[in-house]
Amino acid sequence: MMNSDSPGFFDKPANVKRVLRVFYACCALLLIMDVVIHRHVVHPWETLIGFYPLYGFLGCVVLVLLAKVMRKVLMRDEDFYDHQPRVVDLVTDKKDGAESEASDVDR
Amino acid sequence: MILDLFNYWIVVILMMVGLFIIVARGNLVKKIIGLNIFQTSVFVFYISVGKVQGGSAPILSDSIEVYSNPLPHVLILTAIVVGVATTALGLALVIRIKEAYGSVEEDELQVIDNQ
Amino acid sequence: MWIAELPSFIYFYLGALLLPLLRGWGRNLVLLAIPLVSGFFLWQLPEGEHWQVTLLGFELTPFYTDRLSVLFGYVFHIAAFIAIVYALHVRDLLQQVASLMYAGSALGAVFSGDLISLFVFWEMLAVTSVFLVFARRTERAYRSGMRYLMIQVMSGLLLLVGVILYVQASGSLRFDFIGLEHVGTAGLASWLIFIAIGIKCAFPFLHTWLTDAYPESTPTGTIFLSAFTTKVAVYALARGYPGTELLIYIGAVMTCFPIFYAVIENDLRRVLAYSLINQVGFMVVGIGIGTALAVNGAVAHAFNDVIFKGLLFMSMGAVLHMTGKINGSELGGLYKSMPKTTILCIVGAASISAFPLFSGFVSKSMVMTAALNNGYNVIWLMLLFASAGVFHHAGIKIPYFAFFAHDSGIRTSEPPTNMLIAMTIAAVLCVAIGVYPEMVYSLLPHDVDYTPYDTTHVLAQLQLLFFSALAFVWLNQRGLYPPELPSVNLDVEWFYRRLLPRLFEFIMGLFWSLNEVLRQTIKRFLSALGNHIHTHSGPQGILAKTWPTGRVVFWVAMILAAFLILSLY
Amino acid sequence: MLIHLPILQVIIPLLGAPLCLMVKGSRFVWGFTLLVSLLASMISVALLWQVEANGTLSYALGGWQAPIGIEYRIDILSAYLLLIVSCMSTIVLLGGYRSIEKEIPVSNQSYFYVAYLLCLAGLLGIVAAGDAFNVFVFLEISSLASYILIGLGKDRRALWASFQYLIVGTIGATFILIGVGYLYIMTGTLNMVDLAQRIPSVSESTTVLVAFAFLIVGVCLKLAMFPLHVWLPNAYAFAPSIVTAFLAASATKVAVYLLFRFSFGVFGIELTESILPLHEVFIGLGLAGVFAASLVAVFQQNIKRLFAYSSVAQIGYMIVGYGLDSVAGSMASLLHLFNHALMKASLFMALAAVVYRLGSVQLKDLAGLASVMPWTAAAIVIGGLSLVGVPLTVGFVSKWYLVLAALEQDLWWVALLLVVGSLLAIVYVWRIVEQMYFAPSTSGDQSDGTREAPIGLLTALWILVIANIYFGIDTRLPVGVAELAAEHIFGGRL
Repeated sequence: MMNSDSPGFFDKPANVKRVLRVFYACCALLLIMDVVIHRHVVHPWETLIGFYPLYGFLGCVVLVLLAKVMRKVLMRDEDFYDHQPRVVDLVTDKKDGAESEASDVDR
Repeated sequence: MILDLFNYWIVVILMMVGLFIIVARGNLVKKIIGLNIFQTSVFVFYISVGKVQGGSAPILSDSIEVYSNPLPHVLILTAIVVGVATTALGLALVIRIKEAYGSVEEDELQVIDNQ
Repeated sequence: MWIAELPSFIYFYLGALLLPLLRGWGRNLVLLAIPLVSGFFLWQLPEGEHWQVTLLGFELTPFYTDRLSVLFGYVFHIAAFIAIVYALHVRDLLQQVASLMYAGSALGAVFSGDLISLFVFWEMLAVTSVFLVFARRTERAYRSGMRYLMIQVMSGLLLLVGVILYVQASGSLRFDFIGLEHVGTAGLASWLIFIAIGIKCAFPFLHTWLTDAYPESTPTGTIFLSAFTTKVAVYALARGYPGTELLIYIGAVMTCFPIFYAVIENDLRRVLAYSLINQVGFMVVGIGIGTALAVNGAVAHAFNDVIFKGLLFMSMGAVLHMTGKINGSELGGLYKSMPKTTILCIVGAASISAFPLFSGFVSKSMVMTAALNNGYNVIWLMLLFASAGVFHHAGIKIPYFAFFAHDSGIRTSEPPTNMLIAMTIAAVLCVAIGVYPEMVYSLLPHDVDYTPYDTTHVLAQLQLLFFSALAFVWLNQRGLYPPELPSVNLDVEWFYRRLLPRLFEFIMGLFWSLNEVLRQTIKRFLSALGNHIHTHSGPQGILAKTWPTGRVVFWVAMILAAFLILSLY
Repeated sequence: MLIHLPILQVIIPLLGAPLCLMVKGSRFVWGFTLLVSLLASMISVALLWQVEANGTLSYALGGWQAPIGIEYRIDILSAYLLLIVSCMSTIVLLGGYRSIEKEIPVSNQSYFYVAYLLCLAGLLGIVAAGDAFNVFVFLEISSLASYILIGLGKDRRALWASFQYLIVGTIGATFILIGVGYLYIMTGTLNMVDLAQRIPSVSESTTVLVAFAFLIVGVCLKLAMFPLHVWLPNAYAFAPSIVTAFLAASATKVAVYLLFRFSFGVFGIELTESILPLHEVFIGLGLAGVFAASLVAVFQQNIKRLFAYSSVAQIGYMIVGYGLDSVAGSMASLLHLFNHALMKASLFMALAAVVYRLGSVQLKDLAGLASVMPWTAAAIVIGGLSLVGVPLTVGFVSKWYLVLAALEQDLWWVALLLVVGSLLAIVYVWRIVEQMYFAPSTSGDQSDGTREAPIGLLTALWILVIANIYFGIDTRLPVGVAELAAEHIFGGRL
């Protein structure tokens, strides 16, 4: 068990760099394998060299960028739904609102 | 014509009188009397229905040809017994009501109960 | 009927009845024993109809097993057991009873041989599961639970109407292939049933109950919730609508749109809820294709999803349980204090991302292959995109933001042992199925002639995953990756959580400003009606008061008179 | 011995009644009465079994063959009613000992049992008799006995309620007597089978129509059909608890039986249908009863009175079934008769338990009852659910068939109103549940010694409650018999 106060493995940038380097190497290796290994395909696109890597990479970039655009449209405050004027206030007579039996539809 | 059916008229009149007493009188004893009259009208109705014109009492005898119908009379004997029982029970209840409420007038009972 | 042939739900319901009578260890023992005993008996049971009852003149078959339902039966037992172990530290009778009833209802639903039993358990699922949301005991959870319940009950009502019409039109109560090809009443009925299942299955636009309520449940409740409701719906689709082409498109949309939300969502359990919809999408596509391979793939994926999605929810539940926080923006760096949980979470992440040697791979690839074999190229591309996306949000984002990323400064410890054990069981299963897929393949409804591990598949999958990871790394290093922000993202629920109330508010405002008089009149009318009823029916009302005898008799006479007049003329 | 069962059914409780006076000791009298009632229910089971196997039984009293002699005639409908009445009486008695001991003064207890057995004998007699005049006599026997039983209530208002019931009931019975008289004038016979054969030849006559009117109004008075129900709430509310349970489960049921017997059995369907808007009127009155009585029940503070009004409402359902004028409607009505007997008996037994412990049936005194008397409270809940018509209880089964019967004739608005009427039941049942389970106990702590009801009472209560659920799930017996009875009475095969 790691001592929680000592800096963790990923706290050192050098470690992170090392991990990333291994990762890049893996990626390159996989790309090379595409050329080396003969594979049976169903869809014509699959024969294109680097189809899967490219699709995976671009797909994710597009995904994230689109999501960022979506965020502009869709993002609201965390308590967006919590602060609504209670309908009950509008339904009830404000003069004797406490006694009214109108239901709180918002609930 | 009307007189031919006079027994029915009597029955109807008795019945109306009985019902009227039950409806109109608040005194519980009077109500029971009304009920009695009402029941009696039905007894009379049955008895008069069973009577055959010129018929004799239904006791078997060689000399008699026409008998009144005995069945309604027998039936009504039973009904009378029932009526007596009802009256007795009703009166007993009235006594108990008098003990419990101190009154046998219905409107007074109503007032006491709604207090 | 001997005890071994009792329907599985009976054990769970009886167990739920027994729980309140027990305390402490006794209760835990019963909780643990129920899925084991019930599962054992299910394992021993031959296929076929085991129980028939006649209720109100209907021949019901509440316990019918065949290969399809038994598979779901097994995985529900496994899920129930794991979730119970995970929740063993909980001392909340409400949750314990509700979770047993809920698991039992799911089992009842998949073993329903007829539509009426299906409806009963369909509603029981809704009613029992909502308590797992309520059990959080916050105002927020309560509201969310109410919305959840309303939508679920609506699904039940649609199912009921559909079933009634369908039974009327077809004359058979049997729950078997339905399809959408009927015409007339049966056509309407089949659509109603389809939509009812669609709600529970979280079809696009009908999915918000899931993303709304699941993240609001307790840490342990979510595990149960994630396992059953949607899978019951998948089962119902697989039985009633296999080969329905519409499902392919619905499923494809389901795989794609949630990943966008998942990328920008902050609540990590809600991220998982979105990815749940995404995974169910794969199953729906498989069922829609309808070939033996596709249905096998869908069902196998359902089996695996229950386990790895459960594992992910459990790891997030552990984080929530220990830190009280679940938003990506507040977490990070937990790998130092929760290393075991981190590893277990990564196993789950690898499974859901369909890494070779993990369970997701062996089932998801079946669906993909089936889509390709049947010429659904666009669908295949969408699924491929979705696979990359899943890895992105569930495979990387969840572990990354919870356990790595920047150090949030939170220092905690590993969760209770029972949680760790439950997660370990799930993780072991994930790996085991990934390594020996025959474990699941042997259970599938159709004969399996598919080998997941050939070079082509493995290589393609690894390339896809590694390069989408590369995209993540690249975007992150360039600072393009959207940061975790505390926020609410609008979804379809906006329509009923915002638009509808606002609309209502607007209309009411119109009423308020334009026609106060009208409202006053209505109000006066209502109170007058109330008073009216009260004066007549209230204790002092004419209808309730003791009448004097005279009046009673008078009315008797009047009614007799009326009667005579009516009968004479 | 077996061929004498029809008469033994009536004569055993009738002879048992005076014998009660000779038995000393309240426990022994109770045991004796229970024994007699038990015998009666065994006979009724045997009768039902025989009738199902061999068809209608006819018993000539004293060897004089019908139509001259007095006939006891047990067809499937009678056998069904005999079973309900005698079994309800037995179960109610079984649990009633402690309640009776507490509510009836020791000096009156023998008389109580005499009246109880007489009432039972009268009710059984009405059902068993195949002769219209005998029906009247037995009706009066049971009525007189029930006036006594009601009058034994502790509250002084019981006396007045009993008196009112006496006046109204006697008028009702006399109406029946008049009706029987008219029929006798027109046909010269009192035997009901004979009447049924002869009436069609004189059905044009006004007298027959008048007879019909008197009979039906008289019977409707006895069964407390909506506008004629006024005597019932007070009678039920202030009678001793056990009496209420017994009468609610049997007396009105027998009156409903008479309604079916006279209109379909004696006058025949054609005549009954020819009397013009009668069926619409009955459907209307039935629904009016459902709504008016339920609304009143919603506001009642006295729970016994609340359930009495609910009885009036439930009778409304039976009247609707009768008014539908079809096999399905009659069957639903007869089924509801059985089911309502079950639910009201259990509810009033539960109230007997409440009275036994709390001495009050005011709604406010029930606060927190669930914690001190959990079994009783649970029984009230289940009975209440049954009353509402929740699935898996008997209440659901009969309402289901009733709605089906209404839909069969495309009377969808009737079906709708029936369902809405059940919603009102939810309201008044909920008020009680709320008070029992959610209201804080008024007595502060539970040191006032209130605890669960005596075991005997609970046993009988739970037999009824379980029957409520059992017959809600396994509907074969009541549905089967009610269906047979409906077809029998409707087919005119008397």
